[in-house]
Amino acid sequence: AGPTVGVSWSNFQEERWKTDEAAIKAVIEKAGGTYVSADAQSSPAKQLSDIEALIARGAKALIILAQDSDAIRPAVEKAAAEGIPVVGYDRLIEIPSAFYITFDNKEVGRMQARAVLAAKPKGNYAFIKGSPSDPNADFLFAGQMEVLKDAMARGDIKNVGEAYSDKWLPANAQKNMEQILTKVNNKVDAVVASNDGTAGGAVAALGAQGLAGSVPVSGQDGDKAALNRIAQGTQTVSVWKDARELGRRAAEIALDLASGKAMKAVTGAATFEGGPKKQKMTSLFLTPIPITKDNLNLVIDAGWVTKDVVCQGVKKGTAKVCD
Amino acid sequence: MRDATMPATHAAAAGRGVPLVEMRDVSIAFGGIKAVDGVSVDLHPGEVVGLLGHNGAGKSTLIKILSGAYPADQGEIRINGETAHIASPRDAKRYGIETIYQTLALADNVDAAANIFLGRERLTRWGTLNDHAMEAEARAVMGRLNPHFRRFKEPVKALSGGQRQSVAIARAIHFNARVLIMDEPTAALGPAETKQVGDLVLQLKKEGIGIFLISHDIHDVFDLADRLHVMKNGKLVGSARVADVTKDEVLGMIIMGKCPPAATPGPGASS
Amino acid sequence: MRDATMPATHAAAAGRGVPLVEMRDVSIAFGGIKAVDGVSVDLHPGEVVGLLGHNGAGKSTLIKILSGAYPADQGEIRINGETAHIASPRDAKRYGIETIYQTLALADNVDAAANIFLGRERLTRWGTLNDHAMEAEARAVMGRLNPHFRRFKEPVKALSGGQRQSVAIARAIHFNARVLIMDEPTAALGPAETKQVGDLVLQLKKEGIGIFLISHDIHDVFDLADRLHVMKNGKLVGSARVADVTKDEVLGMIIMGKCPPAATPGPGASS
Amino acid sequence: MRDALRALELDLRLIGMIGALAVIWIGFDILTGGAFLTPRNLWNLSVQASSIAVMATGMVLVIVTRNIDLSVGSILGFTGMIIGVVQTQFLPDLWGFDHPLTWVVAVLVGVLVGGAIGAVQGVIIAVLGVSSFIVSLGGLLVWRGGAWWVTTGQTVAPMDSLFKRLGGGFEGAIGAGPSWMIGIAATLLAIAVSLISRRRRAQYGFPVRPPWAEGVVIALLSVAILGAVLVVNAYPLPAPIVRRMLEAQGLASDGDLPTIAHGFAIPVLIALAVGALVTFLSSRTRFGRYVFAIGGNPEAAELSGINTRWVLVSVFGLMGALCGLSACIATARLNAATNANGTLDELYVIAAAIIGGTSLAGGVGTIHGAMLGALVMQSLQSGMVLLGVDTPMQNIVVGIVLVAAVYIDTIYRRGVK
Amino acid sequence: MRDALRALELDLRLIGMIGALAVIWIGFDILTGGAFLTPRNLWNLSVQASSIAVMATGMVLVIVTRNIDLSVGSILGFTGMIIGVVQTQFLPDLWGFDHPLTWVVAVLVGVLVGGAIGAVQGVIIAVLGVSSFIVSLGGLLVWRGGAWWVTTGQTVAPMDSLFKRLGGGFEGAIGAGPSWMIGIAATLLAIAVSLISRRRRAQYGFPVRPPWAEGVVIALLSVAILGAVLVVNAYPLPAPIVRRMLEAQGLASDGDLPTIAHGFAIPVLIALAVGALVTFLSSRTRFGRYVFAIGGNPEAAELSGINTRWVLVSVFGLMGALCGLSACIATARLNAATNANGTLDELYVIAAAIIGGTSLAGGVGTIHGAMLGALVMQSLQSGMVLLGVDTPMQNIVVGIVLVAAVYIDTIYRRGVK
Ligand SMILES: Nc1ncnc2c1ncn2[C@@H]1O[C@H](COP(=O)(O)OP(=O)(O)OP(=O)(O)O)[C@@H](O)[C@H]1O
Ligand SMILES: Nc1ncnc2c1ncn2[C@@H]1O[C@H](COP(=O)(O)OP(=O)(O)OP(=O)(O)O)[C@@H](O)[C@H]1O
Ligand SMILES: O[C@@H]1[C@@H](O)[C@H](O)OC[C@H]1O
Ligand SMILES: [Mg+2]
Ligand SMILES: [Mg+2]
Repeated sequence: AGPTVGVSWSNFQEERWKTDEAAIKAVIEKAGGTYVSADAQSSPAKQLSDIEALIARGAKALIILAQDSDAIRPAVEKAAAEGIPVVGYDRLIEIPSAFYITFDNKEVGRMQARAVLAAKPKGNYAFIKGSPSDPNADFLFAGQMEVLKDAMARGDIKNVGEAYSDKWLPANAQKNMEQILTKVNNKVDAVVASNDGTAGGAVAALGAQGLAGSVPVSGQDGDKAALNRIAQGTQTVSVWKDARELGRRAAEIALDLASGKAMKAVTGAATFEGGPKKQKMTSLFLTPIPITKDNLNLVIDAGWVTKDVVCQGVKKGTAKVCD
Repeated sequence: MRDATMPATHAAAAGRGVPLVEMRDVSIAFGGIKAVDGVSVDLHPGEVVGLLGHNGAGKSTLIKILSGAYPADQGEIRINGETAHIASPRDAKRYGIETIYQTLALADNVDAAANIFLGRERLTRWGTLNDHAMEAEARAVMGRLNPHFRRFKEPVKALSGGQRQSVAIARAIHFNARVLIMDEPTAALGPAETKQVGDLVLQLKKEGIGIFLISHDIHDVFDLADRLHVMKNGKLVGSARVADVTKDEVLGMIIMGKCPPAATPGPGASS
Repeated sequence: MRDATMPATHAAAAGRGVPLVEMRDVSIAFGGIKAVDGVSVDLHPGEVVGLLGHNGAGKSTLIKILSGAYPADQGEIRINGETAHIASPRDAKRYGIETIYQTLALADNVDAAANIFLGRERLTRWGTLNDHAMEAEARAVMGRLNPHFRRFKEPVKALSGGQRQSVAIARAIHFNARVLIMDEPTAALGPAETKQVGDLVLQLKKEGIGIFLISHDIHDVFDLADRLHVMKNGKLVGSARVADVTKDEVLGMIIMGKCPPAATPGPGASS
Repeated sequence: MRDALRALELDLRLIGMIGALAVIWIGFDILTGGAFLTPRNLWNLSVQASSIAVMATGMVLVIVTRNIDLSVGSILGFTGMIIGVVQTQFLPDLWGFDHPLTWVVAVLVGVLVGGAIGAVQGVIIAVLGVSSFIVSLGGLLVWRGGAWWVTTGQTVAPMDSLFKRLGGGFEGAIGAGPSWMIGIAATLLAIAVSLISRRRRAQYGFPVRPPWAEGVVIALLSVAILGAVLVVNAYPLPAPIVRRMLEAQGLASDGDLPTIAHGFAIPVLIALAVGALVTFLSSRTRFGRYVFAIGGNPEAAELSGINTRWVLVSVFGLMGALCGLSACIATARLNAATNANGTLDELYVIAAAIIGGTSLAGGVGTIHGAMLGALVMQSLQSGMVLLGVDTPMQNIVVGIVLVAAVYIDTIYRRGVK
Repeated sequence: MRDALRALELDLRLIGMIGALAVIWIGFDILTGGAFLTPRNLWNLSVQASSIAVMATGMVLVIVTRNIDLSVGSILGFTGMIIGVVQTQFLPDLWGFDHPLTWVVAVLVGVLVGGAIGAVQGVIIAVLGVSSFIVSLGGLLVWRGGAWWVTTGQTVAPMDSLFKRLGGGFEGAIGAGPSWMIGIAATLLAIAVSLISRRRRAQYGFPVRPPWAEGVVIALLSVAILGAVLVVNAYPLPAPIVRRMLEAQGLASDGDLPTIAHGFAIPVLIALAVGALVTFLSSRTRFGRYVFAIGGNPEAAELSGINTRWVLVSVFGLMGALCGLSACIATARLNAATNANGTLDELYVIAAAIIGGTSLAGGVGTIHGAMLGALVMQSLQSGMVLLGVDTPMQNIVVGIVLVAAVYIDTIYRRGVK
């Protein structure tokens, strides 16, 4: 039988994690191992307790989606003290003893901004940011700004409003979008939203002003409702991070490390020093793919989602894949 | 409700027929201490029975068992000779038992009319509360008990001690009770208001209602009651017809538990 | 506290010197209704003054102004001839004013001793609560008022009506008051317990304490009080020495507001 | 002056709250350079507040009975997912997409499921005697988990096209004509109720307001109602939508576009209707009387022969049903059912009730107060976004203004005694 | 049997709670195949529960006075950030890193800042008369925003090396010897207190327990205390750490490693000390007496001449100070100050108090009950992880078991009346 692998989730609420979980579980169970997990419900303190419990449960390797990249340190150190390897999942844990596997969040932000910029090179931009308590929200925003800063300096693009969406809640994103529209009397030409949930809220607010479809909107995660919006034309882009791939690779690495393999020996492993603390990390990066109306077939072909879900209610001629 | 079992005339009822209420060998304990200990009392229609005893003797606890507020640990309650199951105040009301509690038991945040009709609201023909009708009736019944009373719009929390007591009395007498339990009904009342209540008791008695009257005022009890039961430390000292005993003998029963010859001694009588 | 201003001997104090308490032209209104309307009353050391009136006349409200529970809308309070500022119950206690409230004002969730000593706990030499000393004293004082009482470990919520009243009385008399306000102190008490309180009043009086006694029992007031004030609908009907009036005259004052010749009429006397 | 005010017999508490709201509104309007007190912003505000307002009416009853319900946000999330699945998966399988009855079934399912959940919690509280804090905290966890479980976390969207109207937006606005009709009907109703009640009091010989005071009160009411109609009718549909509507009817859509008013939003009408209904329940029925009596003195209520358990179960059942209704508004408005819907709503709903004068000690509270409380909370939050303050700073300011607003109200009431 | 139990005069409520906890523990142990009742898991549990337990003691007093404090999690977050900045930025500038007094100053600052915040909120509640729900809801928003504002959202890490011990971990475990000393001292103290109190009751002529019962009670207490020592000493440090320790002392670290026990964790000792202190305050001082009297009847307390405002301000100040102390434990344990620290703690803290028998109606509650309540909540949460229930199901099961546990306790108490 294979080893027990413990997975600590930061918060199970967004749509994507179920997919990540299924991928991880499949690999572990195929190897005859046991999957055990915990949900920290956005609390760094609970995440530490969770990991202690996973270790007590006999985990021989840990996969951790960190709620807070610094506050996770004691948990990782505890694991290290027990000789248990750790895979930092999706979010950076800047401790050299942990393996880092992710899609680059700054890159996600850049892709969002690039797609919106391509659709609307000039005009008034609104920013619907993520949760103020999630460090990823700021990484995403930083990536977006990187792409847009030249156009902003030139005066082509004006930031007419930005707001965090508390807890990533779509309803909060919707209210914020409504208020921004009110403030500038609908003079919003493009919306950079940080994930698909908040994009949904923004699109609902635009729709009430008859603007859905004429104002580009970004997102990420490849949520099914978002892919449908892309087909409908009300959302421009969803940066797709194939969570199945990330989950599969993470589980394989965890199993390898549990069997004593060295981190360097993992296929595809490279050294990464780009974190805020400039630590030398052994890491593996997967490339995210921006999904727009033109490459929707990618997600369908990959089996991520079925065509009838993407195309539900889509009028003929709006999106190629649905015709 | 159970009118079929009611004696046809008050005259017959006031006689020594089947008692309206009979509590037999009732006991209840709170955390090991017996507040009521094997007490038996009875009440006939059209009769006023006084319940006396020192403070903490168990009078209120005994009648709360009858009114459904406490379940007895043991003992039996019979109404018109039949075993009654009184597990809640609702059950007691169904048997026609109305109670004026020593603590008054008013809903402090609503007004006098709402308290008087609590649980028995007058409704309009659309099923909504008929507040006007209730206020009018409340004004009428309160007018009899406490003519100075004007504060019909205030929550009863804002009323004086006596005004509150009048509301509690009004609530119990305004509906056709068959058994009325009055636990210190005049403790907070002024002389005029007390007299009103005395007159009322005599009138209700004439209508064939049975009344348990708990009072510390021996004069009142002698004025109004036909018989009396005396309790001491949770036990019954004895029972007597008011006509057969003197006030001093009753005081002796209350304070020393000494049962005079004209009274029937109970388990609590000192020997 | 202000001992310097105290008359040297009780004999002098009981005379017609400077009154211990004087309330002058005091008024208070609740939401437009004048509960107390221009009332003036006074009290001398070693004197018992009865306060009478129908239910809702304003007796409790008047004395709550003296005890610091309500701030008066207008009027003046003088203690030993000097204007007193009583803005809270703490101020009143500082003037040596103790009160037995009609509502008892007990903390229901703690036991008798804790209630008796509330705000004036006995401490050990380390500054912690001396529960043993307080329980011992509570047993002593309760023993005088209510010899049957045993339930020292129960929260007072579990006590009978009379037991609760005894606790409230014990609390007011156990500390050296100079002015004692008793609002219906015996309403829930049995005959023996009531007699104890009567004896107590006479003894405190002898010690030079001034007592305001509110009671609906005219007999009690005549037995205990030296003078009386009668209120009606918030106004003072009149004041009289008990020796100068009959019970029927006082009943006339209470019920009809008719001031007999031997009494000093107030603004509320019917003409 | 004071006497004149007294003759009006106005609800002083209500006036205090309206005053506090006016201070907040005018303050924001000045700070945002006139962007707050526009028909558009007021219309948005009213829509944004309606889901919380609906639940706040039920929360008043819960708190009046000395209980609490922490599970409302999670119940909203769970029933929202059910409603979403019913209308996007279950019913379309049965009778295809965009069937005219889909929305009706969805709403019914939401209300019934919510009501059933509330009633079950009520039974545990009232019959088994477990503290409502614990039961509803358990509910908060259970139904949030349940919301995830319905679709294993997936967002369900878009909603049925008729159902969507329950959330407002331009499809969910009833237009100028119907708004006038509703406004006038409401005014007439208010006048009729005032006069009938006056006549009845006079018949019974009870004191009534002087005629001038009655006139002033009726005038104030009418101005308030018709003023609201004017505001919602002063908010025109945005040009792209007008153009689309003209095109749909085959009319030319260039040149000068006609001005078409939004009128009342459907979610706001739902909230007002719920407010009226629960006010009626709480003040004109036995049930409401018992709710308050239980809050004033639970033992006395029981001793009066009231079936207090049944009343409590009903209160929690009603609370749950209102969560189901709010779930309809929230999912329709977002045009999506997400498993995170309603997160933290419990705090806002309880806060709305308490700002509106409901006392946690029980026995005291009004429905209209709670609805105004919801509007106060929402005004603070959206005003802050209009101001463009940073989110963390927003929280700080909202927190301070919230306490200040309630403090002003407290002083005001103490002043009038 | 019943009489014998009565002679022991045990706190029946306490026994009920211990029983419920035992059921949960044994249940989990069976379901996890023996992974729950291991020294290691129990040690972890006690550390995990300590931050909530510290705050729960203060919350008991708050709720007993008929108030509520929703701001505790945010105050923890805010003071945590302050503590973090003080020890990583401010003090190192002054006297360099890892100064032996750094941790002392950090703790003092945390407790004082927390206490000041609590006292300010207390003044608004007690003196200005604004409902504690509103004030502490405002506080929840303000201090959460404030926590962000201290470092504009950035996490501060790592903490001072001595400060870190307050959070437990192997550096924060005191080892076998000191644990035995503390255990024995506590046992002797318990015996002494029992006997002295017995003598005093006898002196006053009050009834005392029969000698055999006194003996049984003392024996139970001693077994409990010394049993705890045995458990924490049965949890050895992991091998790599022992090796590192040996290496640090220049000893050979290969071959057979010695077994070194964890012993008590410092945060657990802090929580126990706080529990003892607040128990003392609440039962042996005037302050505590007044807290309960206010809860039983606020008007009566005021009429007795108690300065109720001062008492309330102190209660909220104490609550704030305890949040500051919990912030030390929480930041030390995470070895980081994050602005999200303490999110939702208000719910767990209040739940712990209520599970422990504190009544939201006021006047009733015990400190040890609340600490046990914290342990119950924590046992449910970590037991769930041990069980390997599906992640989304975890919430659902916790919610159900929570209600069931409190229900069992309710029935038990009803049974013994
Ligand atoms: N709910 C309760 N819990 C515990 N003890 C109680 C409870 N109710 C009453 N007791 C006790 O039972 C005894 C009898 O109380 P009860 O109220 O029946 O006395 P009572 O005869 O009505 O006295 P009183 O004349 O003072 O009203 C008292 O010792 C009282 O302390
Ligand atoms: N807090 C209050 N708010 C409003 N009205 C009050 C308040 N307290 C008393 N009143 C009113 O003031 C009047 C006087 O009440 P008070 O309690 O002083 O009467 P009382 O003479 O003590 O009567 P009783 O003999 O019944 O005790 C009553 O009409 C009462 O309703
Ligand atoms: O994928 C996103 C994740 O990266 C972020 O941290 O949380 C929100 C998700 O949508
Ligand atoms: Mg009694
Ligand atoms: Mg009075």
